[in-house]
Amino acid sequence: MARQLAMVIDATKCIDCKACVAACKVANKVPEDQWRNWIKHENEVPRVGAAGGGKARFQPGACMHCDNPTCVAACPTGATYKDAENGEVVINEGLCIGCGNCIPACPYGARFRNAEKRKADKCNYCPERRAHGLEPACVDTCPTKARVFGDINDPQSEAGRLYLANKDRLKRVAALTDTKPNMYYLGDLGPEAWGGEAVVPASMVAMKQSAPLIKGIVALSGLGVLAMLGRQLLAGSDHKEDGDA
Amino acid sequence: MPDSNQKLSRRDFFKASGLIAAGAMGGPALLGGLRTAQAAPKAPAWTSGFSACDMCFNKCGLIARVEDGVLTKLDPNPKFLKSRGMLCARGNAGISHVYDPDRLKHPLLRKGARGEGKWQRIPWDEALDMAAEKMAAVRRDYLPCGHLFSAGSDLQSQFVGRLAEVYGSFNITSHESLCLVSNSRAFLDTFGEVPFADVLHSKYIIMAGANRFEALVTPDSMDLMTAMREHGCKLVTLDPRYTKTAALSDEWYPIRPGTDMAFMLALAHVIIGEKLYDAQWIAEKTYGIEQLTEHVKQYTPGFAAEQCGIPAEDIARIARELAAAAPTSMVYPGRRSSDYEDSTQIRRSFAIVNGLLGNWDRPGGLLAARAVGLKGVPYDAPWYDENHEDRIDAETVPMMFEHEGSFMVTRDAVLADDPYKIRGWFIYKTNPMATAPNRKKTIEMMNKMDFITVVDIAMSDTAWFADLVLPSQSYLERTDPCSGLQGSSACACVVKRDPLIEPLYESRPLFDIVKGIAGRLDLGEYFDFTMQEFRTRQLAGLPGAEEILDRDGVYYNPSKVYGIYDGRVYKTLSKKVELYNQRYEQMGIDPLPVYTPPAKVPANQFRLVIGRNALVTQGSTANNGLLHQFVPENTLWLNPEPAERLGIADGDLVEVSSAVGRQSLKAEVTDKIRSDTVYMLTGFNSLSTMQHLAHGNGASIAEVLDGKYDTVTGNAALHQTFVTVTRKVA
Amino acid sequence: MPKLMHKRHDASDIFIHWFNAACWLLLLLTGVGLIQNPAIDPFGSGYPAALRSLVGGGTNLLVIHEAIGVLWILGFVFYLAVNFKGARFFLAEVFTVSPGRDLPWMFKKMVLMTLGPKALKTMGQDPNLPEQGYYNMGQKAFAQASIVGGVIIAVTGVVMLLSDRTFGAESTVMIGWAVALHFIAVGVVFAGLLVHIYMAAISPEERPGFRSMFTGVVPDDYAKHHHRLWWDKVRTGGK
Amino acid sequence: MQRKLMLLAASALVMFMTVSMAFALGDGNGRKGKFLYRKNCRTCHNGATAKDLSPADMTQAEWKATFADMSKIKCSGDWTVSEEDVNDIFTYLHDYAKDSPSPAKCS
Repeated sequence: MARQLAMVIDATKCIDCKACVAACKVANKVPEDQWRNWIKHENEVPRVGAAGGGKARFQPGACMHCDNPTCVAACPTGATYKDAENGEVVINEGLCIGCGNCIPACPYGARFRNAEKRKADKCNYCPERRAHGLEPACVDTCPTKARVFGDINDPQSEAGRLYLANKDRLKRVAALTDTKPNMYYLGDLGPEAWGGEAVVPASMVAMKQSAPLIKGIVALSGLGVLAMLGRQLLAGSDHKEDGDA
Repeated sequence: MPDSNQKLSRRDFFKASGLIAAGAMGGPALLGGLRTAQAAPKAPAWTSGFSACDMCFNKCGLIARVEDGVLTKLDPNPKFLKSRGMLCARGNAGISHVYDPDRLKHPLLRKGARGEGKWQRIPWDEALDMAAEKMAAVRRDYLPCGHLFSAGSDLQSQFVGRLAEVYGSFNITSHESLCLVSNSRAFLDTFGEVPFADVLHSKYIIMAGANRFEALVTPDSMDLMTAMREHGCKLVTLDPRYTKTAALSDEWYPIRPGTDMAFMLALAHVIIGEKLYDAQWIAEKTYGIEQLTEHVKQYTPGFAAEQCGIPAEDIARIARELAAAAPTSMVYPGRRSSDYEDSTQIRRSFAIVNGLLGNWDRPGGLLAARAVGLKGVPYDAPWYDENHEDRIDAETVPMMFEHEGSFMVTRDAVLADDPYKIRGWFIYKTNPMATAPNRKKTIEMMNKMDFITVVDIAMSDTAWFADLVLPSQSYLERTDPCSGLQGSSACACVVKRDPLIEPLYESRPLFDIVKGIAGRLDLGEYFDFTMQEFRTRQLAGLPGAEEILDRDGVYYNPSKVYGIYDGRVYKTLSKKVELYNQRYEQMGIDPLPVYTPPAKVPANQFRLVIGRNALVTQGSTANNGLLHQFVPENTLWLNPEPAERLGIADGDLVEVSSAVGRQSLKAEVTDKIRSDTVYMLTGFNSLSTMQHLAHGNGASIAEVLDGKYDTVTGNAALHQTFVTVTRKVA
Repeated sequence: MPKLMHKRHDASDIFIHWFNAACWLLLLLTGVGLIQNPAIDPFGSGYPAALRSLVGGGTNLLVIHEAIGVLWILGFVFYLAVNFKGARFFLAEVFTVSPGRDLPWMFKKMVLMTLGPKALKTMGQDPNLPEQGYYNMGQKAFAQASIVGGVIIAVTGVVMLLSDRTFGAESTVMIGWAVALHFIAVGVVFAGLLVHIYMAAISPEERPGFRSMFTGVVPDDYAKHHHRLWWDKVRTGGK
Repeated sequence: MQRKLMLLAASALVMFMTVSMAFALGDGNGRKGKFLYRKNCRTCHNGATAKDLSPADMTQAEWKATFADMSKIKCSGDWTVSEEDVNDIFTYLHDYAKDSPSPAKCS
């Protein structure tokens, strides 16, 4: 069973204190006014008295490391790819040149172009911290421990336990494009379908459409060369117009 | 992984391999040599050290990660039960506090007029000489009490008090008299002690005048969420604003500001009227039930409904639900209670309802402070016969806390030079210019001083108007004494701080500064110890504590949680929970809280109320680079109905003016606030231009708030300012 | 008596041609290795994966590609500096097309090379080819494609090189198009390259031409037959 | 006879003095009392030579009772402090007694 690193989040426990957002920024040195994670609000309409109480929900989130990552589909060089080993959608910063195709291709706005590195950036589950045996920064610092991280396919891990125990009633954020996100919410997650549409930039669309044409042209000229080569080898003798030296 | 993301940065590769030539030939040796193993992500070489956060008073335990001498991350200490192993947004932003480019770097002496902002860098020795010399002069000319000392909530603030006492001055104020003394007073005079709420085990909580899910993150915030989500606790919130706490609570009522007492007395009316209290507990443990029964007859739910704007049947129902869940239910004590001139009596009504619920010293109720076992480090201060008789704010309000004093009363006394003159002021890590109401008066007060010394980490407005500004060290650069902390049902513990990075610039810890000044005033004998020695004496009664502190970052004293008062008397005159306070009676204060309706908000004016946001610490973090990104400026919350009437749209620039001052900021038109109330955050638009982010970013509430105070404790009354709001034509 | 030879290429022409060829080959190899997206993979994702593991990861592959790319551009800058006159002559020749002569040549040549002269006759076309100048139309067509394509590839290449060095987020649209145009231009020029390689290096009739790309000279009869207009000029002392 | 009168007057005076002291006790200078207590009383009452005594050991009423009749205090014989000082010490002990309103710090 392949590993799938993911988060199981109890949005009912979130108090929107922004600790996870602050911790992520510091841990990953995210530039000014750029963010890797967020807390979504439903515009809670004030409800006076007993009737409307307790319904407000704040929904913490970040890159959902989808099973059908539209961002990866928009990346020409495979600089971002879904890691087969642990299901993480990784950005190889050495290979990414910051062309920005993947950014609008994420329906959740989880990606941005890091203003300092000038490359695509998003939640990567704090690999440096995990290498130290620590939880990702947002999970570690959350006051109400709403965020739980781990391999949801491993029944021993807490995330796995939560995932498997609540498999049927777990909810996921919906988007116009179904990317099969791997961020699961226990119980009422508040805003449900705020995901937008995965937009592939026109240049990438053009490249995709031109690829078969290019292959066609190359194939055509290749055939032409083969034809000439064939003629040269088979009918080499009959046109010795200009015998060479 | 198909290709390792070992970061071979291009530049070194480019330089190192002289690729240009090799590339042309493309020899296999070159290509073969570059193969790298599928290395796991390299764990950065960081060292870790324990400390306690200082971004608010909570002192949550943290683990700092330091990479070659530079702080890179502050993580929660999972072993720190008081903070439930968390670190809030401000705690995480501590790094931007330490590395704030606007941090004070070396001692500065004022040039030009006060508040003009012209400074001259001077060496430390010259600065300490001057501070001592000026303090000696004040003592010579105006007697020792002619010098005022103020310190914020900090582990080293006790040394400011020590300096004041050995110098001979009784005049010490702190931020407590701008915040929680009314609440402390009320619960102290009811239960004999200021309680800690055992929210975790509570089943029913009324939260009035507190906003635990939003204003700040305390142990109660986490426990409240656990109690609600896992133990089925019900939360009822009374707040003129629809705060995040209100949004998450089971019931919310936009109570009319200033009418909480009517609500509480109505609860008492129902609980007593319908005999919903534990008669045996009341008989054994409380005093004054008869007087209270008589007193609350008049405060029917109907009366409270009319005053508070909350339906009478809801009030009665809540009273019954609250009593039914007793003793594991409470009216949440809260902290900041600097609201009205009768705030102490308002909070007395909170305490009295808790008394009726019999929840004192029991699970789910109010807990006494648990033994921590830290020893005090006594010293015998000298005595100066040539001195004033008492504090300058003494004998003005009946129940002032002796060593907290009242900033508001002190300020008035200083301005009036009555009963005597004060001409010197020493201030450490507190910013009355941003937190005290009526900033003009604070400026006037500063202008009366011959010499003001401020020790702080940044050029706050208070430092901006001082004469000598000394750069202090942040909490991660210095050695601090031990401190005992109460973690309600989770723990009572001890924390300490050791430096985790080299001190920046020429900053020095407050202890060294005070020790330097004391030495120059021949008071060195009272500071003839090192912080380590001080700590050893503090820990004398706790064998092995120092090692455990070094190992875990926290030391737990396994002290009793509940039943601390079994067989012990309450520290009240009747030695019981005083529903009816005898001492008040002796002093001519209402022994039972008498409700007086708040002044009506004048037509087309609004009542300006205070509130907090977990991303801003009063007047000290608005310049924090990280927190600034969350809250770049403050806004004026304004209800849509009056906004429409005044032609104000969301985001418009508006001017807020009161009897004492005016400021302009953006309006935030929202239905999350009553139509007769407006609100803005504290700590914005500093005058000091050496705080680049906090200067000119919204409005300073201190400029607009009027300066009344609580008649019992002298605590500031910050909810009694009426303002007019007008659209500012740009 | 040694055969009469005519000078066709300077030493720098020869250098830049083979330099360009070498760079093009390496850039093509590494460049295609950089493309890894099923929608646009020229040869599927097997090749890029193999190449990347060979050089130790995509990062290194990109560095190699960029280094050679920069080298390639510097090479041309160097050539322009050394032999600007030659370059100008080359461009002039390549971009002056006389439709009347060159286009029929192109069509006839294609048929001749594949189907032979009979096919032309059946189409009622005179199998004899119109006379050609310094470059025949095939050479001119490919040169034009590789020059225009080369410029596009170079410009878009530099844009991509600077993308994560100097460009901000506002230029991602431009960078995105740079990626696309780079991909398309290489594809188109590569198609032409196949024909060029065959015609110039494999086709027997062009053997002298091929040799001239090393020696710089061509025999008189080759010149007379293949580049009659240029031969006339050269015979009378022109260039 | 005259001596008896003198004796009577003296004892009345002493009586009056002690009683008045009892009533006059209080509203002395608590701060000075703390200093005086430390200087004079703490030296013995440090738990070694005499019982470790601090204001919080007794309630305000108990302190009043203790000082009402000073002759009953064992060590009152060797007090070398003025009457006014005793009043200050009493005020200090009374103001910080076990049931005095001692505040909590901001913790």
